[in-house]
Amino acid sequence: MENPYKAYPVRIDSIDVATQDKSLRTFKFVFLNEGDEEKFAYESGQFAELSIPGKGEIPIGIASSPTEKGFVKFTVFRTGLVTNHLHNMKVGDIMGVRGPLGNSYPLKDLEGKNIVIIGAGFAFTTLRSTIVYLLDPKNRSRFGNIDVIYGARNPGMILYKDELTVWEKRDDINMHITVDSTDDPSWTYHTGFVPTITETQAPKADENTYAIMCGPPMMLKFTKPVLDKLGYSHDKIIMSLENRMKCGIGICGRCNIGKELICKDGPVFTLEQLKHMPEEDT
Amino acid sequence: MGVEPGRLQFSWISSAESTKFVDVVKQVTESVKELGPNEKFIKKTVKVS
Amino acid sequence: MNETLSIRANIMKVINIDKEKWASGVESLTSTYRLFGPVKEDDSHNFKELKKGELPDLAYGNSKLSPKSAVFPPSEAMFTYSLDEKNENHHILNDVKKDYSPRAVLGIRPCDAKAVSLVRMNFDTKEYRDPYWMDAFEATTFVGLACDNPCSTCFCTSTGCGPFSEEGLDVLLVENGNAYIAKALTAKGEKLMDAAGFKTAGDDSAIAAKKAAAEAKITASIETDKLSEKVIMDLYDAPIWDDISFSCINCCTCTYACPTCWCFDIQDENKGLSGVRMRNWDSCMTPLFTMHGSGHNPRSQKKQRVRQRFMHKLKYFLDKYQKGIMCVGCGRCVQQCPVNIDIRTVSKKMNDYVAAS
Amino acid sequence: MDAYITKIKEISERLLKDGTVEAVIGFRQGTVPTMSEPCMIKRSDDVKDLVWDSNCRINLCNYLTNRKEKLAIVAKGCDSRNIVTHIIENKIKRDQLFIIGVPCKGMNDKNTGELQDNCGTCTHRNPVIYDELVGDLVEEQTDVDKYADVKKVEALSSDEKWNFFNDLYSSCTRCHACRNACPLCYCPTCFVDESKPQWVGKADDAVDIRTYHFLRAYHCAGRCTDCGSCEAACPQNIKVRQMTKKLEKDCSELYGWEAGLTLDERPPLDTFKVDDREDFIK
Repeated sequence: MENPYKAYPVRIDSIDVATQDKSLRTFKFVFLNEGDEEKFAYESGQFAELSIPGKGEIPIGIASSPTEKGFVKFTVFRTGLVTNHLHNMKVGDIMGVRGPLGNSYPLKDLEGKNIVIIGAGFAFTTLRSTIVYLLDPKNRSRFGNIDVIYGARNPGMILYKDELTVWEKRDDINMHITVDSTDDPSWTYHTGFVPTITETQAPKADENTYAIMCGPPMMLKFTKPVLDKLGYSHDKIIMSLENRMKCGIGICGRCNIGKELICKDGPVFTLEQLKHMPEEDT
Repeated sequence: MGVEPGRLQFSWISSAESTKFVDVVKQVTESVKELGPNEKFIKKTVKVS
Repeated sequence: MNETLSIRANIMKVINIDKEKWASGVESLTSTYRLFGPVKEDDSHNFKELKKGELPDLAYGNSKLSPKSAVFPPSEAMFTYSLDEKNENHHILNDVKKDYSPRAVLGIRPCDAKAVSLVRMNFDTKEYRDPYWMDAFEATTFVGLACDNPCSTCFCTSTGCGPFSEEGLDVLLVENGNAYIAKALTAKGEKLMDAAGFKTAGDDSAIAAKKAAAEAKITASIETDKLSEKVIMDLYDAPIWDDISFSCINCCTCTYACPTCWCFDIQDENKGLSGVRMRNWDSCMTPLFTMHGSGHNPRSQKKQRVRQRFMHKLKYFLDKYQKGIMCVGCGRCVQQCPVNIDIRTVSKKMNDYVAAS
Repeated sequence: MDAYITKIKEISERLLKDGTVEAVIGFRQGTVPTMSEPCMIKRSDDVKDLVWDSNCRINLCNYLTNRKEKLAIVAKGCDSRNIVTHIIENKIKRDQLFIIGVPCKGMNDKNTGELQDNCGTCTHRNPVIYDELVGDLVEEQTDVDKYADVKKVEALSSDEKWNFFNDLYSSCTRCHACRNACPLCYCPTCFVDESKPQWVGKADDAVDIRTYHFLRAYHCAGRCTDCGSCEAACPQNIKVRQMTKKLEKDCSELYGWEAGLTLDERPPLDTFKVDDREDFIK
């Protein structure tokens, strides 16, 4: 059995500044060793530890989709020691990727269902992975209606703009893009917070409709009652959590909340499950 | 604590006293060189099992 | 349980070890085993790797720190790496060569051995096997020493363990006058007895009475009987935590001394252009444990951290594995806590708590 | 001691009943023979839980840091000196506090049951600041050599000193009980916990352990009252006062200073006086 703490060596293939304020960059990695990409078989919603020897590791959601081959992609917010270092790295630099880790969005179980994807800020990464997966020609027909509500602080902070534009034009996905506020007169999409937009744009709940949510705590907090109001039952609201993690494999103990280990038993939980877990912040 | 006395020195130098600064630095450098390399408080590669 | 018993019944062998032959037996072990055992330092004992010719000091109550370090050192190297871009393999993790040759922990107390088997559930899961802990564990033969004189803070009999408990042991030694009665409980244990040259068949009929006598000496207990029926969120929200946590100074004494605490941190440390990725014991008592990179800390308050520790030991673990609480009743935290926070008191408060309906 | 506790209970009950304070910080019965547990009593009905015995060795001033409510606190001589320091350093306000002063003849060592080492040489057994005393003042010790052990260490050569402290800290597990039991160690983030950048290595490396101990001691220089909480808290029975006492001695010899005796003067290391000694400056 392989050492689960050992990262696959990768090379940085491209770095794209993802937002106007340069706080987010998208890194595309290619695996150095043949066969590692196959071993790193992942599903949307999973994460990986980006491992920079000499600096440490950080858990980051996988932004690329399993349908995209030849690379793996992460969008990283500059915040701590490791991410700051990563933001200063160059194309061609060598580092490691360890994973895939955690569970994924239960897309297999959602076949035949309508899905509304609600995301905000830089938590959109694994949702991007999900959308790309769902829209793949081989997959699209297996799912019902797809709605996407995505909010950012302002137009400059929107991730994956080019892709959003393309998706916007398609007729097999309903995009509802919003910003908190903008003084850009040419902004043609929604203005307002995600919960507000969800209230007016999200489809009404029915037996066949599921919501997938990922975003900052405030957005989650205020969107939950909106979904309640729309009639979504809690087993149909799927959420992704984050916590401080180190090992990513449920052993080091720090991400323990209730009887779950966020890194292994999660990060994806239904709201129904979360009701039985302490919200440590309180 | 076990660090040799000569390795620590306090001096009072005004920003205008450039020559004194140079002299003090020279003198401290000399005296530290005389003591040789510091074996204490120098962390070699971290010792872990 | 039944399954374990039957395996034991097949292997179990009783051997008589004359105390006069103990030293030479231990000596013979050194050719095949790295030996760990209790060593007296100042006024307390701790488990250390024994030097050539050194005998474990078996005249002891229990060690100050638990013997978990024999398989889970406070600091342990995981990988090395080079940061020198001239080096072909720079920024790539290299395995660290480790000595997983057979080792034996001599004189471990039954509570600490049971703790090892509890902790194993964390390091050996169906999805992942922790190579460092498991390789060390598999290399180790645990030779236990039954407790004839438990401490006043011992409460092992109420944690599903006991002074003569065999769980997690390969050999159980019972002191009997000038001899040890040795029960070889596993194939590993038999092998070690062979290697030591301990072959004289023995008689374990004296054990039952000694066991009963030792158990009778344990008067302390922990109340846990109603914990499994409690609802996590009720206990979590119970108004008991302010009082429980008030005195806590958030040091790591309880977690470091505890044989069932396993949390660790992963750190890279560099010297020049090379470095080591290692793991170090960590503790849920420190704010850093849960501090996010953003500076946000979901458990920034002392009360939250104290609650986490006791909830994890007494409720989350119980619910997750259905194998009892994550405590073997060794009493170290009770003895060593600088402010006398007592897990037995806490457990009682949790056990007695009834949520207002 | 019986008279003391009767009085402590009486005062506490009165203060809680008449609303002078919201809570009383004192000790309650421990669960092992050599321990008493610091506690906070909020209801007058619970005053009965308070105890006073020779195991009340932990410095209760530690529990005052940054508290906002009106509090009563049971204080021995050393506790009261730390309360003075706390007031000077703006960690608590004098008018928030009702100090129940306890003249003290020393606490017992938790391991040996004999008088604690620092109590044996204590020259401030009576509270230096209080609102009410629980008994008559006790006679102060005058004929004690406080620094006999420090002088022994001072007489060693550099190498011997180095080895002395190596041995002293050899069993340290870095649990930080000494720091956390110390009323002076209230930094929001201790230098050993700094992660951006990291100041001290995290392994059980002797150099890192020593760095922690000596830097902590320096941070307490001129503030330490030799209350012995650090040593009483150490689960490994390390004589951590060997380092702090040396600095206490230096402050006494260089500045004639004893910490926590007056509210009117700041510790020598955070003030400047024209007659400060400067013969160590070349």
